[in-house]
Amino acid sequence: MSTEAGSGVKRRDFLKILGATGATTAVVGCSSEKVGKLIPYVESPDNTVAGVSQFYATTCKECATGCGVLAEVRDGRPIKLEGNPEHPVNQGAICATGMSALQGLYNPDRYRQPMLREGDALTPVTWDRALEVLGQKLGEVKSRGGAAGAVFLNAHETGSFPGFLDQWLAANGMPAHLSIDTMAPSATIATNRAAYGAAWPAIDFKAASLILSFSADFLDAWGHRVPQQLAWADARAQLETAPKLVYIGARRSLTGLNADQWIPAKPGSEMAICRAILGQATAAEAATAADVDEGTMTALVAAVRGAGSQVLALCGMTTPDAVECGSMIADINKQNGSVGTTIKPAEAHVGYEGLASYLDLVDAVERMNAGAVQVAFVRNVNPAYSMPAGAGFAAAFAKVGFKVSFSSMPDETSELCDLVLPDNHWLESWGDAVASAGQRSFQQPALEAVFDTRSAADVLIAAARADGAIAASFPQADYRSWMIANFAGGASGFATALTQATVSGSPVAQRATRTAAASRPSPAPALGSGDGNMFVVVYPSATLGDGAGANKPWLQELPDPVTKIAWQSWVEIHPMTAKQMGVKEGDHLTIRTAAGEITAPAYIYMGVRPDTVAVALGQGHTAYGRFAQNVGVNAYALVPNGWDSAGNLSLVASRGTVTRGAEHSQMVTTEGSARQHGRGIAQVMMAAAISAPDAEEHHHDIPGHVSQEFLPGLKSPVAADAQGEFANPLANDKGMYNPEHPTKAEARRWAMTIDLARCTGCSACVTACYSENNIPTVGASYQGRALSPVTWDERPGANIIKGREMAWIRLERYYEGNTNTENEFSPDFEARFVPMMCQHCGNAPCEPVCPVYATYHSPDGLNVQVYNRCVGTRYCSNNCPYKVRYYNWFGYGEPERKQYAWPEPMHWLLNPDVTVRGKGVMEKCTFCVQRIREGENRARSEERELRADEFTTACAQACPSRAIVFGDAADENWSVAKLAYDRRAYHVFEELNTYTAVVYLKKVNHPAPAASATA
Amino acid sequence: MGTIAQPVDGLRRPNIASADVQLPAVESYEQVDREIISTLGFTKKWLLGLAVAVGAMLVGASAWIYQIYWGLGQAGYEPPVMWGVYIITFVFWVGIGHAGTLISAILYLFRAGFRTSIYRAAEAMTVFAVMTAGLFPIIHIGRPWKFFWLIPYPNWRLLWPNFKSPLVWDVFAISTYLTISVTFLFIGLIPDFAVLRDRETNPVRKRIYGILSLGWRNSDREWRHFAKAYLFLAAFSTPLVLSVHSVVSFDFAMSLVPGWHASIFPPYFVAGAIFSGFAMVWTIAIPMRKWFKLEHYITLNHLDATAKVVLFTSLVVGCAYMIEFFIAWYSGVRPEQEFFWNRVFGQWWWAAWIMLLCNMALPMSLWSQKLRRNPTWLWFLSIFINIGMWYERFVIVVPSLSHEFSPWQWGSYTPSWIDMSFLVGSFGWFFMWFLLFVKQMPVMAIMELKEIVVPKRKHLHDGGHH
Amino acid sequence: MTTKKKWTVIPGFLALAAAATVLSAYSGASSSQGKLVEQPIKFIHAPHVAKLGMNCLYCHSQANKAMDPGNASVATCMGCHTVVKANGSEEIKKLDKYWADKEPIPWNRVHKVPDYVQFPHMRHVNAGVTCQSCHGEIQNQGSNGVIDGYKPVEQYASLNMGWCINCHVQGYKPAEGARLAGMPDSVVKALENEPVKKARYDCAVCHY
Amino acid sequence: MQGVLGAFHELDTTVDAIEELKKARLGHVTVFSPTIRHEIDDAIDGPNSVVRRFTLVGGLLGVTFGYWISIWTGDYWPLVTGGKAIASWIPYTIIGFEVMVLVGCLSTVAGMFINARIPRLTSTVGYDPRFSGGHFGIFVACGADKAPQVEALLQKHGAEEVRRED
Repeated sequence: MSTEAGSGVKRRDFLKILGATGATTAVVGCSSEKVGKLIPYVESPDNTVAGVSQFYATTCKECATGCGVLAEVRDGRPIKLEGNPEHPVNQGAICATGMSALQGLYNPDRYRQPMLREGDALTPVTWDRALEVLGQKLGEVKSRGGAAGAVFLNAHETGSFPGFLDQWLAANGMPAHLSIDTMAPSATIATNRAAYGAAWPAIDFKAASLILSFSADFLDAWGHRVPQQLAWADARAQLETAPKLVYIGARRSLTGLNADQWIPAKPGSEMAICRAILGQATAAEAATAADVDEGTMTALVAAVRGAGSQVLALCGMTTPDAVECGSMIADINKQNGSVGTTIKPAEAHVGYEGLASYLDLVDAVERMNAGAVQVAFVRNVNPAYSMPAGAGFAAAFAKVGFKVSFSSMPDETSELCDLVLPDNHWLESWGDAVASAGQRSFQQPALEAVFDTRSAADVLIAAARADGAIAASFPQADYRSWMIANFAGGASGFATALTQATVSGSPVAQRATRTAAASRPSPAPALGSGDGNMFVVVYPSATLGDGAGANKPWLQELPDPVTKIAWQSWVEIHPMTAKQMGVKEGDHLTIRTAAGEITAPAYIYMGVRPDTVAVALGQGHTAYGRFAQNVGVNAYALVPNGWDSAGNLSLVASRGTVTRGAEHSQMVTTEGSARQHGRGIAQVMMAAAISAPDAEEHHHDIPGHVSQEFLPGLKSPVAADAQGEFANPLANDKGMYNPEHPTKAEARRWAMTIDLARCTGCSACVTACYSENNIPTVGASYQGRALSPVTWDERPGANIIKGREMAWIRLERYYEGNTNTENEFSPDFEARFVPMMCQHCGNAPCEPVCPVYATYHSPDGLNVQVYNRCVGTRYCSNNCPYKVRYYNWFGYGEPERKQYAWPEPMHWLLNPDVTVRGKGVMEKCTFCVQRIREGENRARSEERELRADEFTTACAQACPSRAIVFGDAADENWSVAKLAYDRRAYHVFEELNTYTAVVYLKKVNHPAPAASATA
Repeated sequence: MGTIAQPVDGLRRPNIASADVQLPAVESYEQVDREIISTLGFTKKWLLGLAVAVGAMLVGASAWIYQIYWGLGQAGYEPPVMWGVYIITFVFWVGIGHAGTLISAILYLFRAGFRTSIYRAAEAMTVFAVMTAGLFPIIHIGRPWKFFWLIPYPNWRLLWPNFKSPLVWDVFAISTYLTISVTFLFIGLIPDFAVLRDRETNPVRKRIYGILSLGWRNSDREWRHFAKAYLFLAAFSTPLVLSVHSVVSFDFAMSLVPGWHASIFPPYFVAGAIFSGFAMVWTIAIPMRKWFKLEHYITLNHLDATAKVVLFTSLVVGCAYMIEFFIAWYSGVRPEQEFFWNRVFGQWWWAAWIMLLCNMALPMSLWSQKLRRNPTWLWFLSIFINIGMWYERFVIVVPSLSHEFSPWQWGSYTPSWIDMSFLVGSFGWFFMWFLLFVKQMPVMAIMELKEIVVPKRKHLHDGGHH
Repeated sequence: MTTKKKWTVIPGFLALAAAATVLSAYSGASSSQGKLVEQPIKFIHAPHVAKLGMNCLYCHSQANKAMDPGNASVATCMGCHTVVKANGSEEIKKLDKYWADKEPIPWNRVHKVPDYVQFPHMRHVNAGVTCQSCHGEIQNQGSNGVIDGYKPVEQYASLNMGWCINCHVQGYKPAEGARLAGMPDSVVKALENEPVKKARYDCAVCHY
Repeated sequence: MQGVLGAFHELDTTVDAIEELKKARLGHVTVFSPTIRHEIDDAIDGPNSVVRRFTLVGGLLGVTFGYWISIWTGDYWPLVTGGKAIASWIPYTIIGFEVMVLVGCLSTVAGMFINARIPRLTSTVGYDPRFSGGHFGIFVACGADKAPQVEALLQKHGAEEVRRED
């Protein structure tokens, strides 16, 4: 071991960066003249080539879906998570939350070793000491007969661990654990069980022609997002025969914005609508109850009847009557005969099996409060944050004799515990998951533990083996051995299974059956009662969930797909209401319900009812690390401690008063203007026009010369034209721009198509890009600028307020229609999502203005940005009509700067193939040039040409809608070459003659399925 | 010439043609020497002024160190407004820097008599303004330590700048302009250095002036080549002056940003530059003529003549504003129309109206001869014009960038304290040089003043034939 | 006359200044070409390569398949040096110690391109560029032994961008590479008629 | 340099003296004046300045260099930007123009320096500090033989002072 090589690198780190490369992700401009170290292995591990990625198949544990992921591991550390293309659940797609798991893994605020409470504070201890304390306390509890009262709150998961945990608890004489998933749509699950006999029947969007979503946000956070989105996008890609979606709910969510029609029913009125559809009431009654247009309601009833078995009605409500309403929604499906067609109970997803209800948790809290709980365990569950204040968790928890946390982050709950035994991250652990019955996918560690943490399962085994009484039940030394011992194929079969996306089989241990809490009436007042003039809709955030994502800067920085707000809480309020109250965007609003109150800035949104305000969960942490703390407010404060008839927490449960506060905050938004101003950025065509080829000739209404020819657009930009007219007549040698040049680079034209008919605006591509391209997050409170020589802007998202976000790809969300929102409420507006990144123009306006050739056009059609040549004049950005160039205002990539975006050990997720940019240089989408080069290198090493669709960009790879296709447009074998000539294809700002390489396919609009005949 | 004896002062006078502005109160060569040289020499007030200027300059200098350490994020940039106060101030100072060479070169070619008294100060102002302006592109770039990459020089990377980039044109135009302005100033100073050398008693200063005078001895041979060289320098500088601000305007006009992409920019910028340059000449010359007791060198006739130039350029600039609006409307291009609406009646109305008021409305007062001959009014007007012209560049740079093609990326802009420190620093830097200049070198061209002073003659009737 | 001669100094000064600028620009002032780096073990290539004829890829085993050439693990060294002890050489004893301690050898890096340069070794090796084209006559390094006249590995090339580009634009001459690699004259002769191998000089080939 | 120096205070007498000296051909006449006076120029009737040739050559060299550097560097490492031609002569005109002005001006100055024989590092013969002030001077380079004649002529025209320089 070298004496100096360290420079602060601990031995653990050091071993991980063995291999010959050393850290290859330093910063532009720091050409180090110091002598670096070159440290080879002592013994080379098998199959490892330094500097070349290996991919480990594992299973994502960020939610209950159980997507297969591939961890890209470079020199011993995962640098990116990608969807496993062979996994049946997600087929290679992945969501933003899944990709951000890496930031949970490398989070600088994770517990770095066990912690033990001494006085008021948790202090670090060794594992030996921690296990000793655990054994001692467990012994005490058991000896006092307190085992039966123990409570174990475990984050809900599938696979073998829950069964293993119950075995362990049983061996200790403790009751089965509570499997908590606050994000699970529990009411839906309850009605599904009752109506279809399965917790989560498969949903077949393709088979449907009319979808009714009663607040079922299947594109936001409801259910199993990635497979749902894949299926939805495939169904919508049928264009003319695509299913139409009617969204019924008080707030238009991302799913609502993707709907063909929004029926803004009053919260709690859904049953009235169901009754009308089921023929139990008239449309007029429903319209009155729901406060919507009667004609619409009549049309809706007729449309549902007309669609027959192709109806798909989904319930996603969280109101106190959600279960009753859900069963009526199920009746719609049954009455139409669509069970088995669009809803397939036979192909159920089993991710939600075994969930504990909110009432179970309430019971546990009551027992704690009664002093009946001597020992409690929590693992990755955070009820101190994610339970309504009325439940009194914190006070009750304090009465528990000994509280053990297995959580890896210092969240609100583990901060209350006496002993913290930090669990490994799932990327550091063994495990498995079962998404659909009989399909088991494995989870294997992709790296050694980053910190001094241990897998909870291993700790439980160690604790059991230390206890003479039960040691015999745990013959295996660790959880992996236990899994192998219980695996049918034995050790060799297990090794093979690890390389596969899924194997057939079921969990090796089953959950213990647990008596659910007895049903009892909710103490909360009924919806619609109570004082207060506004309905308060609380919903889980599409990016942060109900708070678990808040410690990951990628998710904090990812703008909410609907409001485009990041690093902030907001209150959605209708423009009419805002006008009446004299509220401008950013003015603070205080919402007061019976349960509590919050104050957050107003976001004026025409997608909520005028009598409703909506707040997202997810922010307002008081612990949970530097990225989560002191950002926004916790909307659980508004939720009363109440439940529906199946014992599930009702988020949409109260009315409240909304008052305007004196303060004002600037919104941390990436939105400039939400209107296109007729500029043809997001274009649409009507579904009917697709089969009527001549109908849609006037696709542009932009002034200026418009060319519809794509051929020159894609093929012309470089050599031939550029060297033509005014070229130096002596320059016969066009160098690398000559198609005859030995490198043949000129023969290619990298291009991309984006199908807006598929895109839902979910923004997974954005996070994929952050992950692949080392894009710094800039919104953390420490990353602001100086407001004076002595004060700093410490607002979270301060840089984003200044428009300085760095997302190379962004989701522009434009509204169409409804221009008089301040004076009237109309649900008829349309949202169009456009992923916007560098268009790699053939005639790029950014290029000729650069004084130093830091940006230019490469022979294979890329608009190249050379970071180390850039001097930072920013002229290119000024001249970019698409505004897709991003500038390093601070040293986000420089570890010695305050604004460093990857505090240790977060920098381990940096992609070594991509230069980290220093301050003062411009950066932008590169079409993942590192992947192009890697593909070329691979092909060259294998002495072959590139194969069509051999690789793709990070955004296209992640996209759960399959909207993005990348490839060589000059080679007809690539998919993109066909798509670029689709009749829906267009270029953004074609009239500027930029000859972009990104081709958009127009969104396809359908007429409102339940259009009012009178309207 | 030489016989027109206009009274020195008086408010209402018959209009004097610019070419005929004379110095009736200056009677002999010795008087010129005496009075101009007497402006040199330190005074307490001057030291105080210098201290203020140096202090302001240090504010800017420390802001620069701070900004280089932290990054440009400390400035108020707010994408998509990627250019801000630095570029505005750059264009502002380049504009100021146009009056000097215009006066010394173009008016020389046009034989405008009123130029003689003011051209030295204006030329020095030009040099210092361009020196100030030249700093700003460096301040404004993200990696100022790589600035030399814009200069073509053989290097081991085998890399050259992109000569298609307007910024490289800028480098050439500004560096050429600075070089030529310094040369022009220095060439004009050579005979004056000889005067100072010959009048100076302090041996050290005498030695320094001796070196600076390059051994000039006023011989006929020297004068012959001097006159020719001066003529050609003037001939070259004339298109140079016009080209420099045209090139600066290309920074904007060559892009496709609505509000920038306009073919009227070169003449519009040149007129604006002359306009602002003359205003700055007033800002400097009006106090100077008073404090240095040079009212009989810079007479009201001089001010009147310059005021006419200001009035004319104000009309040109105003016309350009109107044409911009007209073309935006006439083009039918929606981004252009929406942008101009936003500029004048939307988000940026206040900046646009400051500009229109200061540059279009207030200078109309100069139709009145009374006001043209009122130094106090001219001085205040000059301040308004300076402000107005700074805002003109603000209106060009910021609103255009904030309201471009992609509505999703529309934004705003607020300068930060760092930006303002640089603005203050730039004035400090400029006045520091100017104050140092006025006490070391003659603020008026002694040799050229002597050209218009009627020389001593033995036989008076014999004068004036040439 | 002295007067006349003295002012001729000025153009002289100007010429000097110009020459200095050009020279400093071309000198590659920032290059560490010729740098000699001491190593924890005085490894010498000559006995391994020139004498025993070991292939470069024996130790730098990734050079033909990865960006990074790789370097021998201690185990690879010990593959031979368990047996080969070379009369109790001090250097081999050091190696033994590393192996016994299971510690990697912290070699000091000699050839390093900046972090914003992506240099794929395999592309060059597979294109037939000899190692010596960039690393000099590495096969003879340390031919004087480790005691007297020991010379550690030297940074042979400037590694300046111009140096890279020269080859990419002008092309690699196979005969020249072969000559540097110490191949027999007949081979060099035979290669002389081979066309030069040109590569892309697109910035984004190396900088991304 | 030997000669006779006369200092005058009036322009017309100086001009008369120059005219007569020229006719007399007593030696090379150098006139010093505080400023440019056409009367003196006319009297001397010297040759046209050759500075203009420096200007022309410098300007031509400059414009050539300006075009050449931009075309050559573009062609040396051809990188296409914005689909524009590698050798885009229209924008390169700006470079050509600026370099023309730069080199043209500098060579004009050089021409002036060379022809006017400045900078002079040695003290000047036949110069008097008054000549930068209010006096005109006439220096006639001549041997001791002709000096009295010159002195007489200068005094005749009203020179304030006449002295011999060795």
